[in-house]
Amino acid sequence: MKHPSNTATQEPGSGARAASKSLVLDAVSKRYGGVPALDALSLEVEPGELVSLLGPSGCGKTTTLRLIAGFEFPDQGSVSIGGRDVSSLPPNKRGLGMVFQNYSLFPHMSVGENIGFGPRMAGIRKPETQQAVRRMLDLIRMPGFMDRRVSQLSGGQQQRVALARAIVNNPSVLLLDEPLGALDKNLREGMQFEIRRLQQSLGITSVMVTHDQEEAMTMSDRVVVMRQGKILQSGAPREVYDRPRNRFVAEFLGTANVITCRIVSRGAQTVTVGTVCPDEAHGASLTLALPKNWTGELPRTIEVAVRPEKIAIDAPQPGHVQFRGEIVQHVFRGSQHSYEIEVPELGPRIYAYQQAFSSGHAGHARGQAVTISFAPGDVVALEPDEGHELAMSGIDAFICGPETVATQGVR
Amino acid sequence: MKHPSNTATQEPGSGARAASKSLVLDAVSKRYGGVPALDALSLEVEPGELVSLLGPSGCGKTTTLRLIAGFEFPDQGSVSIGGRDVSSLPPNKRGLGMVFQNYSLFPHMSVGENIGFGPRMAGIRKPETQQAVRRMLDLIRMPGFMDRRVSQLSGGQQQRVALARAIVNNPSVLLLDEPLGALDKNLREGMQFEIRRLQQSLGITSVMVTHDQEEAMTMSDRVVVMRQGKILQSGAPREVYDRPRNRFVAEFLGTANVITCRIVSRGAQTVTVGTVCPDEAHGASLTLALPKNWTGELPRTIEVAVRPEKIAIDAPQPGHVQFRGEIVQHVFRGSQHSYEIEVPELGPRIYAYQQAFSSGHAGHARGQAVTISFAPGDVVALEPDEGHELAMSGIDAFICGPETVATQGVR
Amino acid sequence: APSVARAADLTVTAYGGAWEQAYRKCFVQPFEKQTGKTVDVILGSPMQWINQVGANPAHPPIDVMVGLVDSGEIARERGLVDKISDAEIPNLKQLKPNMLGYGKGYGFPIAFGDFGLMYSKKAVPNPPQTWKEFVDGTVAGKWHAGLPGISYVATAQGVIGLFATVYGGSLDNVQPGLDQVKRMKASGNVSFYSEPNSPLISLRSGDIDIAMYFDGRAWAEHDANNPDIGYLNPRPGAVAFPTMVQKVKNGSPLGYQFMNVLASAEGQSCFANLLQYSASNRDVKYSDQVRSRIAKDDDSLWLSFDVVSKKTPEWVEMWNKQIGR
Amino acid sequence: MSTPGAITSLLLTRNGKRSRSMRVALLLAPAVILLVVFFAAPLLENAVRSLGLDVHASGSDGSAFRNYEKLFFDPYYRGVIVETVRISLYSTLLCLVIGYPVAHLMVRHAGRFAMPLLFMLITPLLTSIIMRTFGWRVLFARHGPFNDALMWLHLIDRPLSVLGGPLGVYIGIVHVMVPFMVLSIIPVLRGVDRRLEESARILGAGATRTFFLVTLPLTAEGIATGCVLVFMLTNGSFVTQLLLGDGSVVTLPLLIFQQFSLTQDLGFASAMGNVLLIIVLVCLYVQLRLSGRKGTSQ
Amino acid sequence: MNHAGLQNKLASRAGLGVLSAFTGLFFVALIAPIVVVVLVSFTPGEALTVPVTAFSMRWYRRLWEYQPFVDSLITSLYLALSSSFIAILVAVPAAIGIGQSRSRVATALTTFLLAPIAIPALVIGLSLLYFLSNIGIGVSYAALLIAHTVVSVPYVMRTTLATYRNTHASYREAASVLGASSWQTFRHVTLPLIAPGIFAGALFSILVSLDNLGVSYFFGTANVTTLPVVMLSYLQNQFDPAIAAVSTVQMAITVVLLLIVEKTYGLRSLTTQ
Ligand SMILES: Nc1ncnc2c1ncn2[C@@H]1O[C@H](COP(=O)(O)OP(=O)(O)OP(=O)(O)O)[C@@H](O)[C@H]1O
Ligand SMILES: Nc1ncnc2c1ncn2[C@@H]1O[C@H](COP(=O)(O)OP(=O)(O)OP(=O)(O)O)[C@@H](O)[C@H]1O
Ligand SMILES: NCCCCNCCCN
Ligand SMILES: [Mg+2]
Ligand SMILES: [Mg+2]
Repeated sequence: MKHPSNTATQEPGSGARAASKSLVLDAVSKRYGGVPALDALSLEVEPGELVSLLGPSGCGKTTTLRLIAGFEFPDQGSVSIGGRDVSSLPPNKRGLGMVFQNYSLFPHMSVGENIGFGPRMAGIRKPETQQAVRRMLDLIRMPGFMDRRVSQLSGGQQQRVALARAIVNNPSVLLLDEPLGALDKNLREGMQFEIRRLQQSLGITSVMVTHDQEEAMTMSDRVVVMRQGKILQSGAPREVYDRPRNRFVAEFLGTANVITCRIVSRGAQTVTVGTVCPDEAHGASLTLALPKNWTGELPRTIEVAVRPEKIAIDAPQPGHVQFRGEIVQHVFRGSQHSYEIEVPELGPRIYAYQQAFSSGHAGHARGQAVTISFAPGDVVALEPDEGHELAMSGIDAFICGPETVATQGVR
Repeated sequence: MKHPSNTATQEPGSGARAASKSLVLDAVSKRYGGVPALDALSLEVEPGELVSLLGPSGCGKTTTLRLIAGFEFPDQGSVSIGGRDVSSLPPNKRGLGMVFQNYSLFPHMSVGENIGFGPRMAGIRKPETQQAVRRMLDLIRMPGFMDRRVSQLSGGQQQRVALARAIVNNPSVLLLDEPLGALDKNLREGMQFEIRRLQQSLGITSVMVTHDQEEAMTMSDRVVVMRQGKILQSGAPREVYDRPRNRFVAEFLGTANVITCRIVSRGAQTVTVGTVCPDEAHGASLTLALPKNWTGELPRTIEVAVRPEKIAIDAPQPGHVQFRGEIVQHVFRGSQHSYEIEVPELGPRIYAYQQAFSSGHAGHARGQAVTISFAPGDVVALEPDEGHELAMSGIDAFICGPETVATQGVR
Repeated sequence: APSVARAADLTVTAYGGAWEQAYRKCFVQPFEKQTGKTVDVILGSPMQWINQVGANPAHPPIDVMVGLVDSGEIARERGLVDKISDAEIPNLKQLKPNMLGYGKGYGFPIAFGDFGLMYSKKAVPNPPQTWKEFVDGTVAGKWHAGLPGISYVATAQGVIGLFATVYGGSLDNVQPGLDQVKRMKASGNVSFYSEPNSPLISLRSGDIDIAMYFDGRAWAEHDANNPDIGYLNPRPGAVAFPTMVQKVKNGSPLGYQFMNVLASAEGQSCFANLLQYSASNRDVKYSDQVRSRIAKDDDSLWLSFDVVSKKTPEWVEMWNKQIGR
Repeated sequence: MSTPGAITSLLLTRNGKRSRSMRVALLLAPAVILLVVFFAAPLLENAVRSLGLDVHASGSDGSAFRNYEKLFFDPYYRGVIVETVRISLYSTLLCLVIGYPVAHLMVRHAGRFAMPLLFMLITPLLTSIIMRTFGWRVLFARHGPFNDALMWLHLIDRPLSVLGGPLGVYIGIVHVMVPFMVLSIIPVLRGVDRRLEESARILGAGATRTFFLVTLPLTAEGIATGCVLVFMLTNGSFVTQLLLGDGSVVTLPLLIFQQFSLTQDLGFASAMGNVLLIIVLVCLYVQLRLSGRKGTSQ
Repeated sequence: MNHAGLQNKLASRAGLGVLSAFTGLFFVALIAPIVVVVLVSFTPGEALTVPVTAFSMRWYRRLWEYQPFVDSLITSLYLALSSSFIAILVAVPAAIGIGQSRSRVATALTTFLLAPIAIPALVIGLSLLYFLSNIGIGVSYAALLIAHTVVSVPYVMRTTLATYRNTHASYREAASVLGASSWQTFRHVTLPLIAPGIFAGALFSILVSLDNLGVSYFFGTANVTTLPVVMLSYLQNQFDPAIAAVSTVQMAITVVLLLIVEKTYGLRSLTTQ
């Protein structure tokens, strides 16, 4: 069973490039009462791909989905599905599927009626609809639930019925707006698996919104990080995680130690930085790849990021930079230990994760002196952020030295 | 500033042991219309301790909190706070603080009036109340917010005001019912830190309910895993995580590879098991500590658990048991790689985590042949479960072989 | 138990508005001046008062009650009112005997209005001179007529009685009368009204051209708003509707003294001239204009209201069944 | 704590052993006692009176059940009962059909105009029925604004007589009742999750089918509330029928009024009052059953 | 961009246009008769005629001069306010009781407490007249008050119950954990939160009371008579714009009341069940 999007009739005037994509947003803009919600946003989704939209509240994720669905119409730009411009079609003419955070199952219909709603609207006759519903129930492994009332389902079951309802009509694109937001963690992880399995086996092009970064990375072929109606960075999860463009992306996708460094010199593709504040005398120096879009004059300082799990404790390797520090906090998080380390050469605090390899090992104690080290290749030079700050009230910011999102539990 | 619970008057009849505890639930039972919600549950909380209640939906977490708060009264058993039996006192006579999942800030009052409500009810005069409110606002780092309307606050700010309101009266016990459930992930992690900081610096005895296992482990001095109105296991997060009593606890607190093993022989404190199905001919054998409560006859098989992060891939160490397998799935989760490995000697699938040490390392590829190994000390023998199953519909169960909760994203 | 704290020495009842003001001016104030007693006036409607008395027969909240003949009959039958005679009310001797007879010894009328035809002089230049002409003209569509509906308190029974009498029936056989009402209704040229102001509005707006209506109020409307209005009593006469007064049983004996004022020539002269109704006292002096307008005793049709009162439930049912829907 | 404080705390306290039902009983007591004494008891007395056993009323001759015999076996009165229910039913449906779109617009599109509209909505409740009737008479007069406008537009060539018949009655009833309908639907409609409608849209339902298959069923609760209210209120009213129907519409309350004002047959009036009560109770019961069934299944 | 998108927008606009036109027409029809009454009250002439060509306060002066109008208007307002106040006293606890109850009996009682609006006012009035007279209350202000309170209870009960059910129990629980006694919880938390519902119900009951002829009909005394009774009696013999003027004054008073409620509590609650 393959998604049918590529077989859709192609209209004259839509570019050949668009035809090979399942979904193309071409510079769409949307304002609400003068306030921009989306700002010339362009996005292309390959057939069968699952793309996740990530970003802080209000950045336009839901608006993007609603434009694709046809609940809103773009002020500028166009939306094409399967090479066909659908900008002016109402939602019921676009052949999509959608799952909402609260599932939005029709409370006055049974499970079977919910799943059968789409075929019924499409004018499919009753016996065939019944058959399709039964096939879907098998697919989501709830074969006996045809006549159950929606209110008699658990959260996870509701979620699966919502999914079945969304895909029963073989939609060309499946939209998911925080589909798992209402589930608790254990169930949520099970459902991530379930959705991904169905999405892949049926090859449905999908766009998903989620608040959970790990969920986005786990499930998606591609993550798109948005802010204020624009796309900041888009790419495979690992690529975006390992090479965040700027501090915002680095901190939004996981935890990052962001260190402000003095710029020592600049090469063609590289920049050499000193790891301590310019007003101090010592510290290591590193040569890093310049951020891609880096143009113009060099500033006095630059921010670099190192992920906590890239930092080794008391296990220096050749070629790695090393610093001495002291453990100030240790939190056990199950599969990992999380340490907060004071490293004078870098500034007050550095976060480091260590896999909880052995239940026999107690972890490093508070107050213990340690050597931390990381590979220069794991340090990423960040583009300066255009004046935006992650809204993290209550967390002190240092002008110079590492700043980390306080995603750590503390003992 | 220390919590005042130990200075409370002690009533005759309550044991001396209870007096040294901040909170004691003594065999409390509660039924709703004949259906038991709590079943002779006993719990003791030390002064200044933060205890988290964990468990599946409907296991009685909220009921426990409501009994402590005095919203419900136990059918049997008693509740003591600071050594004083409060079982029959109404909530307003118990001197507690409470934070609700939806904050429940009074919508018709300003931030200042919300925080000042407790002191006002206690008959504190206006100037002192004002002062206390201001102190609280400083504590939660929202100094200018006195006259703000509650509706003008963000979720995180509401959460902090709710916390301030709950602790302004120096409660002897602070109750938190999913205090962070309504926040999104980034904010949630920031608030975990904030709550823990306040709780520790003020030394407030606290009982928290959360659905998020990692949150419970990160924030708590002790986690209590409940099921069906009973406590299954209670202890420091690491202790419960590393030494889960049974399969339910193992799987509820993180991911576990649960392997059914044949029992080969039994010692005084130990049991020797074979790691393959009894009907197969080969496999390793291990000698493990017997579960504490293990009494009576030996069954034919026993379940053992190994955590995914304890399993090394292609890095055997002396003394570890080794198996050959093949990578069937690889998921990048940010700070960790997660692998699904087919290990014929153990059964179809084993999950293993590997820290994403270096962005240069691509991880093990699908199809790659690997050797997995783990220390015998990291294998835990589990008590047989009393007929309970984790409700994980949609996940196939194998009679023999490893079974894991499908908490893995899948590519 | 004493149910009402009486503020005044005597409590009487009245219709509101101009009626009340005339009543106070012509009867209440002279009485108060004469006796030095105080009088309270309750505004409302007869059935309200009858039930208020009926609910508290031992301690009635009212001493003297006004009403219509049929409501007066009900009060009498329920035993709520006292017998009267010229011993307590000397002025009864001045009342016209036929009118005094209406009270059956339990009250008397102070004035009566005729229920004739009010019409637009423009729309109906040649108004019908007999009831039969009226009926035929209505059926023929010469005009659009307003008739009181059964629910218009006070007059419906009179209308039934009138047409029964005119068309050869009697109070015991009203079917011939009802048949004529049915006939008119079937022509589609009739609107039934349920409260006394709608014919005035309808006449002004042209929705009707002619209506069965009270003489006094027709003239009042003519003088105040609508000079186009004409009024006449068709032959063989318009039904007279007297306003009855009765002394409530167990009410204050002062009531007799008040009723004596009600029966007086001076009081009734004042009242009849203000409201343009015909009075019951034979010595009443009318102004010239009023005299020319009010009914002569012999162009009025006097129905036996004691019979009417007994027949009312039956008639109401007949009307409801035959004309109501 | 003041005395009212003490009393209230007695009533409201969640103290240990005092059961919830005890507290509920105490809270309900004043209202229930008030209505038992001053509503149920007088009506019961009324019911007795309607059986002709009473001493106050006149005309209580004949069999005790004479009044009910007449009401249930005389085809005319049976017809009136049917007419009463029919008027209430049609008025309710009219209010629904007219009120629903209004509620829809107020909830979904009115924005800051919602409050002024709400004010306008309750204006019919602010004036007395007599004056409202006068207003209608002026507006619908043969040469009134309504007919003039239609004539001017050449939609009609002879004035329509709108009032004085069933049409007038329906206009009058809908005028006062529709606010109750709208005010009952608004909160429920406001509570409808828009995403349910969007789900239907994306599953291929057009705007119309979305409305009928999703929005309408989801507002059933508000519709039921509004309908019961309008039905009950209409069922008990007569002044509009009297003043705007000019005798063309006869309902039980109107006959009751006749008994008061013309015949003083209070026994018959009471009997009709009881029949009305029964009709209303049956309707309430049906509604409770319907919503109750939904309640248990949710 | 997309011409068709515009078309589609226009199509949905057209739907909205039809709906708006319908609603506009609805509101015009709704207030038209009332506007007529207000206009007529300012006529300088004797008759209630439309169109009104000149403006005069004549009939408002007449109002002032005809004592029964003023007296009965005051009585009616006083009665409406005091009966809804008493209704609040009994109906609010009842609503809270029902709101807290999980039993069927309470549900049945809800029906009972709503019943008075289903019985013709005349029936209630007459039944109460005989009943009250039997127990010695007779015709009096007390009787009027009782009768109007009986009819007010359902309105207050219904809106209060709805608001109470909409306010989360955790507010009350939060207050009691913070040391508030039951009374303090009620006074500082429950009451402010359900106040809009109480006011909405009270407002309905006041409006209904002001125009409730049937219930008032039997209880008027010389000193205590309500406006509808006086108006009806007045209309039997006289029909002049004073009637329109008194209606307008009554309306103005209620509108002012409404505005006060709106300013103090907001009328959103009117739309809350
Ligand atoms: N119907 C609307 N009217 C006015 N503004 C709106 C509307 N819908 C969205 N917005 C605004 O547009 C911006 C983008 O909103 P959107 O809902 O797309 O954000 P989001 O990324 O989905 O946020 P969240 O994570 O909170 O769901 C926000 O500033 C929001 O306030
Ligand atoms: N007021 C009540 N009436 C009847 N049953 C109740 C009530 N409150 C709780 N229960 C039942 O008692 C059991 C325990 O409920 P409780 O709310 O304590 O669970 P929980 O652990 O807090 O669950 P969750 O994680 O879903 O919040 C459940 O079976 C629940 O259905
Ligand atoms: N006394 C003359 C008759 C008065 C008629 N008035 C009409 C009142 C109708 N209830
Ligand atoms: Mg969103
Ligand atoms: Mg809970």
